[in-house]
Amino acid sequence: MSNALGLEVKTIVETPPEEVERVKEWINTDEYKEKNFARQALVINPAHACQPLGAQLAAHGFEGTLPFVHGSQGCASYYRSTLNRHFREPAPAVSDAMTEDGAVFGGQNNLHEGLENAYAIYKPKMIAVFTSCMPEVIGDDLTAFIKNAKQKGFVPKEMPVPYANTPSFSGTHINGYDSMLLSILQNLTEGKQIEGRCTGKLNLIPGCDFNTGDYREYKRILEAFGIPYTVLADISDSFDSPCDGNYHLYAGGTKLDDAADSINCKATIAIGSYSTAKTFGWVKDNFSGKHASLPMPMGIEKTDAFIMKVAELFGKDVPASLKNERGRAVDAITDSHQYIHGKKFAVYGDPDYLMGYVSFLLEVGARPHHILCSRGNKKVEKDLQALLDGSPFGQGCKIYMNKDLWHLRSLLMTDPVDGIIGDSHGKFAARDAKVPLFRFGFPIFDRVNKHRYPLIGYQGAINMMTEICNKFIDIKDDTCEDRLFELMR
Amino acid sequence: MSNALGLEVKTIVETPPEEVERVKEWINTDEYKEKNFARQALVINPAHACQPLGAQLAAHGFEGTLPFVHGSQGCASYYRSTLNRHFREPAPAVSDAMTEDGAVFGGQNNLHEGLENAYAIYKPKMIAVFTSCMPEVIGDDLTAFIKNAKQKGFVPKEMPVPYANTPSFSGTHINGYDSMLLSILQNLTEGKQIEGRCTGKLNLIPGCDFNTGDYREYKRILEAFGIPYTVLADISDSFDSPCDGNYHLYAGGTKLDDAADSINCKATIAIGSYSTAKTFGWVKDNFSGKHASLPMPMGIEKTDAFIMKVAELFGKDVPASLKNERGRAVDAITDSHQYIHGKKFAVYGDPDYLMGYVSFLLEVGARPHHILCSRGNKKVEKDLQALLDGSPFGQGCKIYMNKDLWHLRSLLMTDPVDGIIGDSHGKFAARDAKVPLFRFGFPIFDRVNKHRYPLIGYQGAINMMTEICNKFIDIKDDTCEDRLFELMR
Amino acid sequence: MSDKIRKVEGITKESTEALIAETLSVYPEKAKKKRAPHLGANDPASGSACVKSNKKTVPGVMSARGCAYAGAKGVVWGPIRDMVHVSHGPVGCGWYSWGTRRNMMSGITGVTSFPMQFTSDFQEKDIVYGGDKKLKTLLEEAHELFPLAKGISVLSECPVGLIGDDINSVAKQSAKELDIPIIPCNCEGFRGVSQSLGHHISNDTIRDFIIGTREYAEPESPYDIALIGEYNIGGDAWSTKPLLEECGFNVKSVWTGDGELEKIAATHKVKLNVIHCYRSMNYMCKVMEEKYGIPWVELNFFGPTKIRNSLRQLAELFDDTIKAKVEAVIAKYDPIMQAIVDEYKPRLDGKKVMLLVGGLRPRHTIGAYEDLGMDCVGSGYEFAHTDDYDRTAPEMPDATVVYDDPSEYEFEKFAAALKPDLVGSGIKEKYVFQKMGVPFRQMHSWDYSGPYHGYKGFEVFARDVDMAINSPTWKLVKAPF
Amino acid sequence: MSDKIRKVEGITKESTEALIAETLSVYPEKAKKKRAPHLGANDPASGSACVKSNKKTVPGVMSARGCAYAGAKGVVWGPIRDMVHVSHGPVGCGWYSWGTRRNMMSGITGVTSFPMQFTSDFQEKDIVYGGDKKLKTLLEEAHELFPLAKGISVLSECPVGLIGDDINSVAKQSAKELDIPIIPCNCEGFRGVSQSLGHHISNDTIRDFIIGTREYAEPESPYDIALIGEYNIGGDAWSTKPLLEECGFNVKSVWTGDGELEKIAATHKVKLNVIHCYRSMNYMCKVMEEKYGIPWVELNFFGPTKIRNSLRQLAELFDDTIKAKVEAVIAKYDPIMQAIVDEYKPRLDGKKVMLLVGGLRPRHTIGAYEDLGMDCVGSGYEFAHTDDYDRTAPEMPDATVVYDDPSEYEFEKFAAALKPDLVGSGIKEKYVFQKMGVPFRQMHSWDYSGPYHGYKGFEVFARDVDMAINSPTWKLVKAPF
Repeated sequence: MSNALGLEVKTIVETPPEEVERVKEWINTDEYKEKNFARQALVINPAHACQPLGAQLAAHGFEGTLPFVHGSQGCASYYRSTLNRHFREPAPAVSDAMTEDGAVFGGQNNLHEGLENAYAIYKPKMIAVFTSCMPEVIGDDLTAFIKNAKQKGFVPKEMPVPYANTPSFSGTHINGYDSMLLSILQNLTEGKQIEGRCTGKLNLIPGCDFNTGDYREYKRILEAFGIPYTVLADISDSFDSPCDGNYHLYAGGTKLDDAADSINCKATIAIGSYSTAKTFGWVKDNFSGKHASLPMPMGIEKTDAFIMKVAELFGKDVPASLKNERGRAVDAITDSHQYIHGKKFAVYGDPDYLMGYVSFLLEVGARPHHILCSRGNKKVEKDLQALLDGSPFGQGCKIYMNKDLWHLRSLLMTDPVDGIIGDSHGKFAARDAKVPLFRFGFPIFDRVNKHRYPLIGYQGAINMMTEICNKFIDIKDDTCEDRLFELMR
Repeated sequence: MSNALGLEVKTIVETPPEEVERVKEWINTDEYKEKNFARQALVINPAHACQPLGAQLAAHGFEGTLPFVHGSQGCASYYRSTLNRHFREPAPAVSDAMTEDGAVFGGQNNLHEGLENAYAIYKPKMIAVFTSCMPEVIGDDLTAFIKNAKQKGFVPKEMPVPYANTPSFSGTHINGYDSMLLSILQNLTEGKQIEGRCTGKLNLIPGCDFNTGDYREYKRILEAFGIPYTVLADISDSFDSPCDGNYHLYAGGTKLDDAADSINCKATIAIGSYSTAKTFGWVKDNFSGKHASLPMPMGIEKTDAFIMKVAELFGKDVPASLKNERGRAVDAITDSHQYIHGKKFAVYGDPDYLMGYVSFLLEVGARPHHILCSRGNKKVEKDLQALLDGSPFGQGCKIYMNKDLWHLRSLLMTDPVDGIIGDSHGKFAARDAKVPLFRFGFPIFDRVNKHRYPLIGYQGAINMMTEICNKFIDIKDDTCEDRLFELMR
Repeated sequence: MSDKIRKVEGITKESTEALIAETLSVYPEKAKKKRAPHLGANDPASGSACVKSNKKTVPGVMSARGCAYAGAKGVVWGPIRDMVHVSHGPVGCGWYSWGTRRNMMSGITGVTSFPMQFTSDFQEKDIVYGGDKKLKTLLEEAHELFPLAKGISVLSECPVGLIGDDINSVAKQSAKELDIPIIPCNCEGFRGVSQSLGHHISNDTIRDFIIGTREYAEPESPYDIALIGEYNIGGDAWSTKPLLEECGFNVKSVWTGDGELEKIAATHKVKLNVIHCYRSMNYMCKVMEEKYGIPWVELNFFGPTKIRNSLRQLAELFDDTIKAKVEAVIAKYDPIMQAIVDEYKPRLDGKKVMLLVGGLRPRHTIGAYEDLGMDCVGSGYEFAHTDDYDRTAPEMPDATVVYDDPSEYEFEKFAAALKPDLVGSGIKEKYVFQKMGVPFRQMHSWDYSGPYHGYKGFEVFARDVDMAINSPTWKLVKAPF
Repeated sequence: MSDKIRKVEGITKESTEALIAETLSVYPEKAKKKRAPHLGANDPASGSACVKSNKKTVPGVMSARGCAYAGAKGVVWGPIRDMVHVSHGPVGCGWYSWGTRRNMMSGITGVTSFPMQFTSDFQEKDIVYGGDKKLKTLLEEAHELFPLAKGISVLSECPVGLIGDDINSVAKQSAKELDIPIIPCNCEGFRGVSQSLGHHISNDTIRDFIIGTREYAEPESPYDIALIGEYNIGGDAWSTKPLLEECGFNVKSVWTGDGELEKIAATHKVKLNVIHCYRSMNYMCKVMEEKYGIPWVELNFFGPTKIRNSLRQLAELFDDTIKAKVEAVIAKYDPIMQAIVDEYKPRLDGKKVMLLVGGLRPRHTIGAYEDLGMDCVGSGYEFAHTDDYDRTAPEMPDATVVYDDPSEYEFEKFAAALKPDLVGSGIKEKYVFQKMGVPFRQMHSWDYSGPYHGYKGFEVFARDVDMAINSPTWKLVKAPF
């Protein structure tokens, strides 16, 4: 029998319950894991987004800056809502709403009309343009388009309109962040280098970090040092702004003048060697002063490294307040080490976060048993392996490069761990594996205020240790027999 | 049949399982609740300790101060271990180890020998003496004893040896705190008032608060104002000291010189009108400048009141950084209000904490349904009732004065709530009632680092809101059907 | 349609038109000219649209709109629980739309239901060499790892169309080889002006590949209906489906909330299609009407007044058995609903709400607010068409502002003037208004709550609206210093 | 007793005595004179105490000791699960000892077991007018609210004795009226010099009010034994009791861990008392020996070496059936224990531990550390007597320092000189050493872990010791700047 379309017509038959049961068990087996890891084409539950998202994050990090998506308006809606959900904050951005015509005529008209309108309505000090798929596929020439826009007066000639090519079919959000940030810095500092001038300031580039608490923590640390600084791409006020009855379209960001003058700095530290690779490469060659690229200062050792680098670059001693803070963090850690010692973790996320999680876990005596990097290169793998090799707690831990959260599920079901560190998307695998998910990183859609608690610095180490240990105690309290339920833990 | 002692000898009979089952159900009934609330003499699971514990806390709040228990050495061991467990920190204190002889001869010899040894071995700058039961029952005259000790040279004449009578059979630890603090201040400031001198400083008395984060938060706020201050009885470094390889017997505390000069202050704020009642009464009459007694600044409204009082006393505007902080806290609260709105809580604890919890819950739209005060007077009840009367969310909420955690259990089983706020001792009732216990207050024996996170100030409001809301979301995630388990919350 | 023309104090045609003019004054001429026809004062008496709609979004103005892919993946296909839905192209589109629409699902994840993100995660080389071969491999892998999936949809993202891949032929070949339905859907984001075209394309795809390919195993009955345009947001379908069953109907399939492919494929056998979200699925109702002679009726399941009217309207199309059951149902729920109204209305009476949602709720929810004593003082759609605005006119009070695809700027300006007690819109707008201290509920996703449909939903809706408006936290917004 | 005299490199009688002298140098003369006899260098060959003990604590020196009440409530009575234990007097003593000793309990809280805090919460007026009447009322209330409690203990706090209350007469009268055992225990904290007198008083009270008042329902057997001085810290008894049962014994009662009043009361019917904590319960062993002719044997359940020796020592007292079973048990566990040693010893070999605990573990745990390759370089007790120190001498290496009721100052000084890799003591000492970066385990409470007794316990002990010493967190203590 066939229907009007020539398609076969069948009677509906329900899948037998025993077959459902069989498959339900099967997907937890080693056999399934092998098939799952044999995948070549299908990606299931990836732990990374696409470049423009990161580009938008970087754009929000500058004063009066309107992120501008050259592409379909749907793209912009996706980036914006993702940031809204993570930060529970506005994420104002526009697009030039390209449609089919773009494929035929190119996107210049959309870009020009978009710039004109955006400038008139939203009165930005800078418009940061980045691309989604369409213009990348059709090959729009943004250099020319923007030059023309200024010539035709759609935006003032003096207004910075940096742009970045951020094709979604290459890299992840961290690369988009890097490209946009680089473009902004190139644009703002162009011609601003002054021979002999030194601002005496430290440029700090926090990297593609979605935790506003981290930004504030960096600043607090530098203030403890008494070192003048410019945080480049400072999203802290942009995505953690007061609720006081007034909405500010541009709630925060690095002052454009400071960013322009950053080229005359005393030193620059770029955090996150993967999400600031291109930017740091350029800064190193173009900014005055000294330059350092450091891993995210997660845990005591990596924070020590950061602190010492700052001290070294500025020839300062580490202030007593930070020494004490370090001591208190170590105290918090030694006080609680027994709750995490030897515990196995699965961790996933962006390479820079991963390096931090792994370093922290190893130094407190936990085992980063499954390390899953959704997208990363050989260098990421080598750096992670070096961390593992440096600790007895790294023995037996394994790195899975370019794998997704459906791979993770197989790992969890066949080689269980005690906890998972990652973003909200891991909650399904965590539920199936019946282990807690520690929501660090990005995105966190299902818990409140997490991005306000720093993960970096000594305070970040306290925060991670506290959350993890208290959760393990929660679990003990929740699941122990009555006779083992007790006042002290 | 009777045994050698003339006692009846019976054969062991096990309680029948159905009888066990019956009683197990019965203790959860309204009938049981009535019997339970009819108790006149028996106290079961009280939520308060005795005076000397609070006295020791106050003593730790001063530079180089050795807490000295005049009484049995067992008492001192109990206070110390309680503080050790809560803070996971040392709590050095000595006792003069009174025994039976004391009942006959009085405790002067013990006190003298104790002072001599303590001074020689532990080299304190001040010895703060407080009493446990024995000397209080036998009526030791500490004024005379200490005078004699100095005359006989057991301790230098110039060394401050304040003392407080802190009988365990009256009041609770908060009263012991108050008495010891008063005695220390009286002792240190004696003769230090200088006509016409004004230090320009604010004295802040945080009250009997066992959260070191709160002390640091007060100081941070005052620093944001740029107001010079002396925190009187500052335990923050005493009970949150660095782990850096060195043990310091006296790790923190208010400088004795600052405490002595506090009498010449510009203003004094005493936090916690119940735990600093006596102290504030005396300060008001004896310290220069202005004086204010304020509730613990928990939640936005009470923090506003604190901030405004500081601003008023010093004729300063509220600094922008605090305004922004307030806005961010309100943002954190409005962002998450839906997770707590209308939720019912049982709360218990010391009166000052209770006032804070209730005020916070009401302002975020939750209901402090059962308010249980382990020990408090009519004023406490009146003040709590006034809070309830001021909000629609206070309707139907009830205050239980001078009740214990076994009463609480009956309330929870017969009139359930969504969550409990209190100390670790509530965990048994919480488990029986199958609701989460939010561990604020004192003591917290079974979770780590809680005392490092402030409950007061705007940051404290974020902390409480975050912990509570995320726990409710945890519960939803943990208990919902598969079909209702989702990425966003 | 509402009984009479309602007015809101202070709102007149003049005031609204002045507000619109004032709002547009900042725009460049060209943009102003484009935007002006999309903003208007409602004329309920006319019963027709006061604005233009379904036009290209003006570049650069911060629209809330999504794209065709969003309409296809997020709205129509995503909710079908027993299919693997492949976001074909780069990683982002699928990632952003993963788990964010709250179309709830039964079943066992990865076994019988698939609320996961499946993507071909295009790389540079796929753009250069084309992705058809990868797609073929991917389909085999999906079938091997998820053997109980009843079918696979392939949802094209922008590059697929731009580089000229032929997913239709891959789908056809693989469907044959794997012996399961594989549905290619050319819903590239650049097509059309909004989500709306994605709905239409998806409807057409259902028409071309699905409808009529299955038949129900159980015998037909005169009370067989399908529930169309019900996406089970926050569990809506778990409120409406049982309600219709309580009224005596057999709900043979739900399009597409918690949907099952084969039941959808057999929908040509029902006696009536009941449509809730007209915008996204009227196409297939019309197809089924034309091709299989199935009548359809458009209902509203928000709030007791609209539910009552809807159920009676539905009963009119059936026999006395149904009519009696429907009256029994109404009689059962009326007092329950009244109790809810009695609880919340005292705290909500006279409060004003402004809406900006998708293609249904800007009109359908008005009655529910009115049940609670509230007035809707402004409403608009992201991606509606004229027929939607026609239907909106009688629902809104006289002269209130209507906005089509408004920019965030326009929406803010209108709100600043109208001072609503509640704004109901999407996540992109939520925190803008909350910063201003204006209570807000997400009306796409029920703000992580729900259901809002049906009697069961009204209780939740009323509670949430009360919570939003009467939370004491708003009193904290203004500092006393 | 150990096989041979062990030495620790660098420790000699001279070095230890110099250390002691140096430590005491800061003390005032009187205190120095008092303290000196309590500190000594071990002489294992002598087999006898090298220090004085059980003397009054020197005032003002920061002792770790508790009081008689603590010994009675915390140690002896508290663990009996089916009794209500009333802390009679002010609120504090009961509150501080509530749930802090980790004597684990079976049963249903508030129904069949009572790990709660019961207090008469004395107020000023109770001091003035006496608390006997309150006590009487309280006992009635307890009986009414906890009808399944098998008895009530009344544990006096300091004021009770000082004001001259007569709890014995109240208890007697109420016991009659309520028809349950009510045991008055005059364990006021001011009595004696430490917890130790509390143990003794409690033992005497058991002798006077409990022992011999019950008989087991089931028939006697030659393998009936009681386990004495096992308090089930961290579940110890749930390791040792099954182990003894596996060896063929009927463990008729445990004193008093997870204890049951009536089974304890019938213990005069067993064939042998096996005692673990000699200090706290030797009194009742001796009473039962004298009065009922029950022999007793002192064993050590820490670490495989001591367990093996202990089980064989026990088997020697019984027939071949038991001997065979014991050998089977040893054969079964030896390889399991060896595996544990093989796992941890490589990381622990040669590490040094210092101990300061209560009345048993400063000697009993030494073998367990040695099983892991560790040396005990200093040990001492809070409240031991000469017979404890006699038993300690052969367990410790030659010339190592022994300290009785040391002040925290002394303990710190010794540790600073001896540089142990681990300190095992109580909560009051824990954070002092951790601040110094010295790994620490609470050896009263097993640091919220356990059990440490028996074979099951050794696995936990070994893991914990390894965790403490080899946690990488200690490497973080010293800042690199």
